Amino acid sequence: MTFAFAFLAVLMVASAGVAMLLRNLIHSALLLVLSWAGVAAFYLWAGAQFVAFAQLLVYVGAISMVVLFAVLLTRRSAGSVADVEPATFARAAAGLLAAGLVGGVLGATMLRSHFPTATGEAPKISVHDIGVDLMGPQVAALLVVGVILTVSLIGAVVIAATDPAATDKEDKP
Amino acid sequence: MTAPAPLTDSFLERVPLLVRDFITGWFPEPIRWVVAGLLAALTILLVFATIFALLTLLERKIIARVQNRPGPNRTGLPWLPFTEGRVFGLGQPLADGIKALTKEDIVPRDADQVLHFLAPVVLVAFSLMTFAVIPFGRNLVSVDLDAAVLFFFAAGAGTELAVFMAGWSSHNKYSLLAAMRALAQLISYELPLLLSVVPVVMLAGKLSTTGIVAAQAGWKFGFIPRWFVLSPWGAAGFVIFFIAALAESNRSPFDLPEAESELIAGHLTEYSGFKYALFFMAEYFGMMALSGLGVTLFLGGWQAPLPVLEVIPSYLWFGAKLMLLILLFMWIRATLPRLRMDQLTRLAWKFLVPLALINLGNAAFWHLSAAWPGLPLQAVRYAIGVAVIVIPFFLIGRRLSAGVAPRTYRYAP
Amino acid sequence: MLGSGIIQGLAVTAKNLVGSFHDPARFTTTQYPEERTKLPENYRNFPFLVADAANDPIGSLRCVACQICEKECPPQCIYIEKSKDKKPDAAGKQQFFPAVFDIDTSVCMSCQICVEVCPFDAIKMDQVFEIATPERFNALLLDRGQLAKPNTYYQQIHPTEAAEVDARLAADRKAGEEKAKAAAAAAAAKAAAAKAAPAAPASTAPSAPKSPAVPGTEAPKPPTTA
Amino acid sequence: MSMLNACLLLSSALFCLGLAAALVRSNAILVLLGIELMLNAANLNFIAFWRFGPDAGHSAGVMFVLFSIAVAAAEAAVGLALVIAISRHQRSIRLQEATRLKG
Amino acid sequence: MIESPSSPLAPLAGAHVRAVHDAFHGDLLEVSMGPHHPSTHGVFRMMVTLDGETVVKLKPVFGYLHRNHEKLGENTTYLGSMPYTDRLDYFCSMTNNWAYALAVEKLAGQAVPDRAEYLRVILAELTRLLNHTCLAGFLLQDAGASGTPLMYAFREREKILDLFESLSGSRMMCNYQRFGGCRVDPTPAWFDAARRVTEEYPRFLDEYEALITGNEILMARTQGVGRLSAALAVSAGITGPMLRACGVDYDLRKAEPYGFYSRFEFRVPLGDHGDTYDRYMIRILEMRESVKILQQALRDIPAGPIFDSKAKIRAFRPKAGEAYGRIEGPKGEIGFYLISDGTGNPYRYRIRPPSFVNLTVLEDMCLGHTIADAVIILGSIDIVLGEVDR
Repeated sequence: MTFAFAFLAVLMVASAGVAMLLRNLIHSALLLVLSWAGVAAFYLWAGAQFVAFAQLLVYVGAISMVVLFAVLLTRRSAGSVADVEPATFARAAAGLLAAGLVGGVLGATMLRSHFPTATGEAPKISVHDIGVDLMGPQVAALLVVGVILTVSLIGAVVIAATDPAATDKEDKP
Repeated sequence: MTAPAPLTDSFLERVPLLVRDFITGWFPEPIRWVVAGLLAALTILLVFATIFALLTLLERKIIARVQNRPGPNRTGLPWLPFTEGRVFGLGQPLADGIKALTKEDIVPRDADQVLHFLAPVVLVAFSLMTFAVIPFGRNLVSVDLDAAVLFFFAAGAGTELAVFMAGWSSHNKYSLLAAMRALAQLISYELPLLLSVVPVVMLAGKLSTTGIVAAQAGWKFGFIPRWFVLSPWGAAGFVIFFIAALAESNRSPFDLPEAESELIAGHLTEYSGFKYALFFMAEYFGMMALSGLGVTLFLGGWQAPLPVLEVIPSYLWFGAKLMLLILLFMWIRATLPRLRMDQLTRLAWKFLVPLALINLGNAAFWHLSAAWPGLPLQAVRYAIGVAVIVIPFFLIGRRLSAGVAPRTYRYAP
Repeated sequence: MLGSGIIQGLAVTAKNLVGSFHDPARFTTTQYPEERTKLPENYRNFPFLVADAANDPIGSLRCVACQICEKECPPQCIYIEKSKDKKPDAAGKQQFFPAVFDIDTSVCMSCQICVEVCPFDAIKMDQVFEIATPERFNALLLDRGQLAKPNTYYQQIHPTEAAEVDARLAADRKAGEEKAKAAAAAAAAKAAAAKAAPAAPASTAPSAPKSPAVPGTEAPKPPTTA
Repeated sequence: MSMLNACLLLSSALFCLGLAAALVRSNAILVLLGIELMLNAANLNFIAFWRFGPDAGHSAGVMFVLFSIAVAAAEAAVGLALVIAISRHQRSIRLQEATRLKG
Repeated sequence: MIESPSSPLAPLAGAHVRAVHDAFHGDLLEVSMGPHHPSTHGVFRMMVTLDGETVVKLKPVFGYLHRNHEKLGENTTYLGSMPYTDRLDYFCSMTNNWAYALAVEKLAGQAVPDRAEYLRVILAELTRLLNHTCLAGFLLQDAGASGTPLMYAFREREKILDLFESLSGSRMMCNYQRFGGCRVDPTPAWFDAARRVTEEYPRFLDEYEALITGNEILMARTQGVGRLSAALAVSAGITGPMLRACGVDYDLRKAEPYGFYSRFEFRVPLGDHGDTYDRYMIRILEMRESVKILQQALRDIPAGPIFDSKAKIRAFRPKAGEAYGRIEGPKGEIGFYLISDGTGNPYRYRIRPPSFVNLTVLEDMCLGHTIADAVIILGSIDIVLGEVDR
């Protein structure tokens, strides 16, 4: 149990960390996909099956695709498909400092605080329960999310397609 | 997969489970479930790898016959008696396998070595994972997940990534174009595929594959099976599902990523030897998995079409239906030319998605009108169900094929 | 209706799938090496040299090394060396013969022009097509010995054409013989006359089997007639 | 250290990585990916609390993650559409160069 | 960023090029399609510059199969060039032979017997069937139809090739026509076989059309793709079905009847759009007309000699002068231009190859279409590299 968690944790952090360091954009994206898959595995480990599959479907199946597509569409030349120039030193230092500070604060908090934890069985939640919940108490949220999704999708298409000079680009999702 | 076989089933039905219980019986209780799981995985791997090998031959034979050729018929199995060493070219898969294994594995110098290696591995792994949730028979499902359909698509998502990895890592312009095509195609067809499955989930009220098969059990009037494909929305959903499945598994007429006449072999251009064979295998696995899902969702899974035919064990029924779908795949491949990229995406977004959405409403109507009393009303219900999907088909179809029509020609005076 | 054309196409392929199992008009494959289609009589491949005697092909070649084919051959794949001496041909007349006659079949394009220009019916087209060889250099360079094949073989592969050629040659020979006979008779008569009137020069016997084709005057022989 | 704390630590580590990426990298796509990673880290917390928290098993955690994933998908779509639009206009996706809102 | 197209016909296609040029924003991908590419019909190379999948520039490169044919012709006897003409467009050796024979006969003032003229028409129309059938198959293969239409086309082509083989001795390198007639007189059995093939051909065409002509995918792939305007076609010297698909009524068999074509009833189909679908359909319709010509010719063929007895085979030396013989080959106008200086070899030997001339508008047709379209546009031009490169 703990071992599985440790393994997943190392996988997630390592792949995300390496992804952020790499210069090759495609490698970064693929490593991040691995990290997201690790998150899905964590959900599975925690017993949230439905969420895990949803995470896989959305992140590995959809978002990664869109990201890779964007990488290919915005590449500058065939030769340097995916290389990004490194950040300047000042920028890197500032960014890392900020992130380090946030991390320090968060980590210290986590280590110091003692949350009351539940003991006993892992909670079970079936697809049926989720369905009932979505259609019952959470129906308003579901509707809002639906509207947001629709609007953002239409917006994305409009943003990506309304290029003054673009003629007949491929239909983009 | 660890539940004991119910004794009510016939002996043939229980054979696989009995074998499993026999083997797991050798192991101590605590690790039996592990052994059972491994056994299931191994069985799937062996069975489907064998089917894959035979399918490659079958496909070549069928396409050859469609083209009025005999197809591969030289390579036999030399140790088979009375065949003069050549029986229907049955040794061809074996010979192909040996060839693929012994061929030099060429990796282009500028290729992304790691991704180039990982792509086929990831592809086969993910396409094999999808088999886990398909119920091959009455009691034959490796993992009876609550959210099995979701799992299927989640695992299938990985294969798209692998195709992209292959195309991109090869460092070849054709492969890069193929990678772009693969991405656009897979994104476009994921949606109609999912949307065509949603009505099934809606009417069965379950995401679990076994539950969906169970929802199709029984016979109307004692002989018409209650398979979803026999209802108007089910038939439409099945057709949409099938078209999207053709695209998802990169089969003709949607084989744009590997379009031989344009991109040579697309993302496979720089693959050789065993890695190429893995891609090939994954393509067939993908095809079989999607066909299996289609059988499960629309064609009643492992259920027999008639009550009297239930003597035949369920896994054979599943196999027969699977073969039927795969033959359909092959038949279509032997007939149709390829679409162009923009037409491919247009077909998905402007035709399949709207139809799938309409079909969703159709399924809802079907569900709500289930209680209409009397045969005449049921007939009306059926007619409405058909009309709701056929009329939009005509309207959208006419818009889709606007400007494209057979022509008449004039002759010089 | 959208899709009707596709369904029609599927019907056609299904018909062909079924048809290939029972309809020989659809399923036309022959399983070459085991099964072979009969070659048409006119089929041509590479040239061979016709020899009159089956037991001594090289010795009885019709070829008189006139080298017309060598000159006319478009890809120039024929190489001939004329003999120094003469020897009698089938009709008994003294002729040159090819000391070397090579055809490079890796260059030859089977155009049949050598056959058409030959005034002696000495070179004809063969029907052996399985001449592939792993040897890269000299195996496809056929020499006199490999090229020489008896007339009986020619009769076998191109029966109509060979019959015609034989008839023509026989007629020519007969005409030649008659001419010779007549010439001999004339000579005898002349000799007799010469005896009567001596000191007349004895004419040599006229060439017996004069070739039928005088260059440029005769139509190409149609190998088959309707 | 309880399991919950471990999960929270993990999530904060991921969050910081995402934050660092978003701040340090100049490539728009990578920044977007960093933000996605931060979202994921937050989601991880919800599941951690759902699993190990004091009120374990309450469906709110799972629900929230589901909604969050849906919104993340929308966010990615819009974000990447913006990236593509920017790249079309400026022929670059370096954020330093994307200084104008007007096309 | 892209130079104006090097084609001299640029002004005509200029607007299109500019539109594409303006639309062009992303980076270009230059792909070298060929010389070893499955769908360039031989060793042909297209340097394609792509924006996404759209062709913004296409530079055809050929000459990989150059065999010095015309120079060889000047150093070979008149007859010696005949087998080389087989190898120009190896689908149409019979018509190539005829065009060359026609040129030499004009040069030498050689008459041809009636039976031979009929035979030439029969063989030319059989060649047209063969060529168009294969083209339809190849075009569909380029469109991605996993070989089925191609195999059907080859099945039928085989029947015609069998006819050629039993007549001339070779399936493709027929070398059949001679100056002053033909080489071999067909037997009655051959005529029976030819009649049978002719009779069965419409049935095959029906089946083929059922298979593919009404196919929505094919129509979507080809209609409106690779449009060629009549003006551009005429100014570029396009001939054959490709020209007639643009709606220009120009068929040498009607415009300048050679041989005995004026004796036959047939029609010339014309297209209105000049796109790939028209080019495909025009060929299908031409095949139906060819069948009609064949039926008439096989019915009317007279008995008699097939070779003018006054013609020379050896020592053929036409008087000094020049001649241009041209016929309507399956791919377009194939012509031979000869100058004789009275010796056994021509002084100048020049070919007007339809494949080569028709290929010149490739870029103009492909611009603005996708790479997949470029492949089928190339397929619809119907080139044979043996003739393009010579």
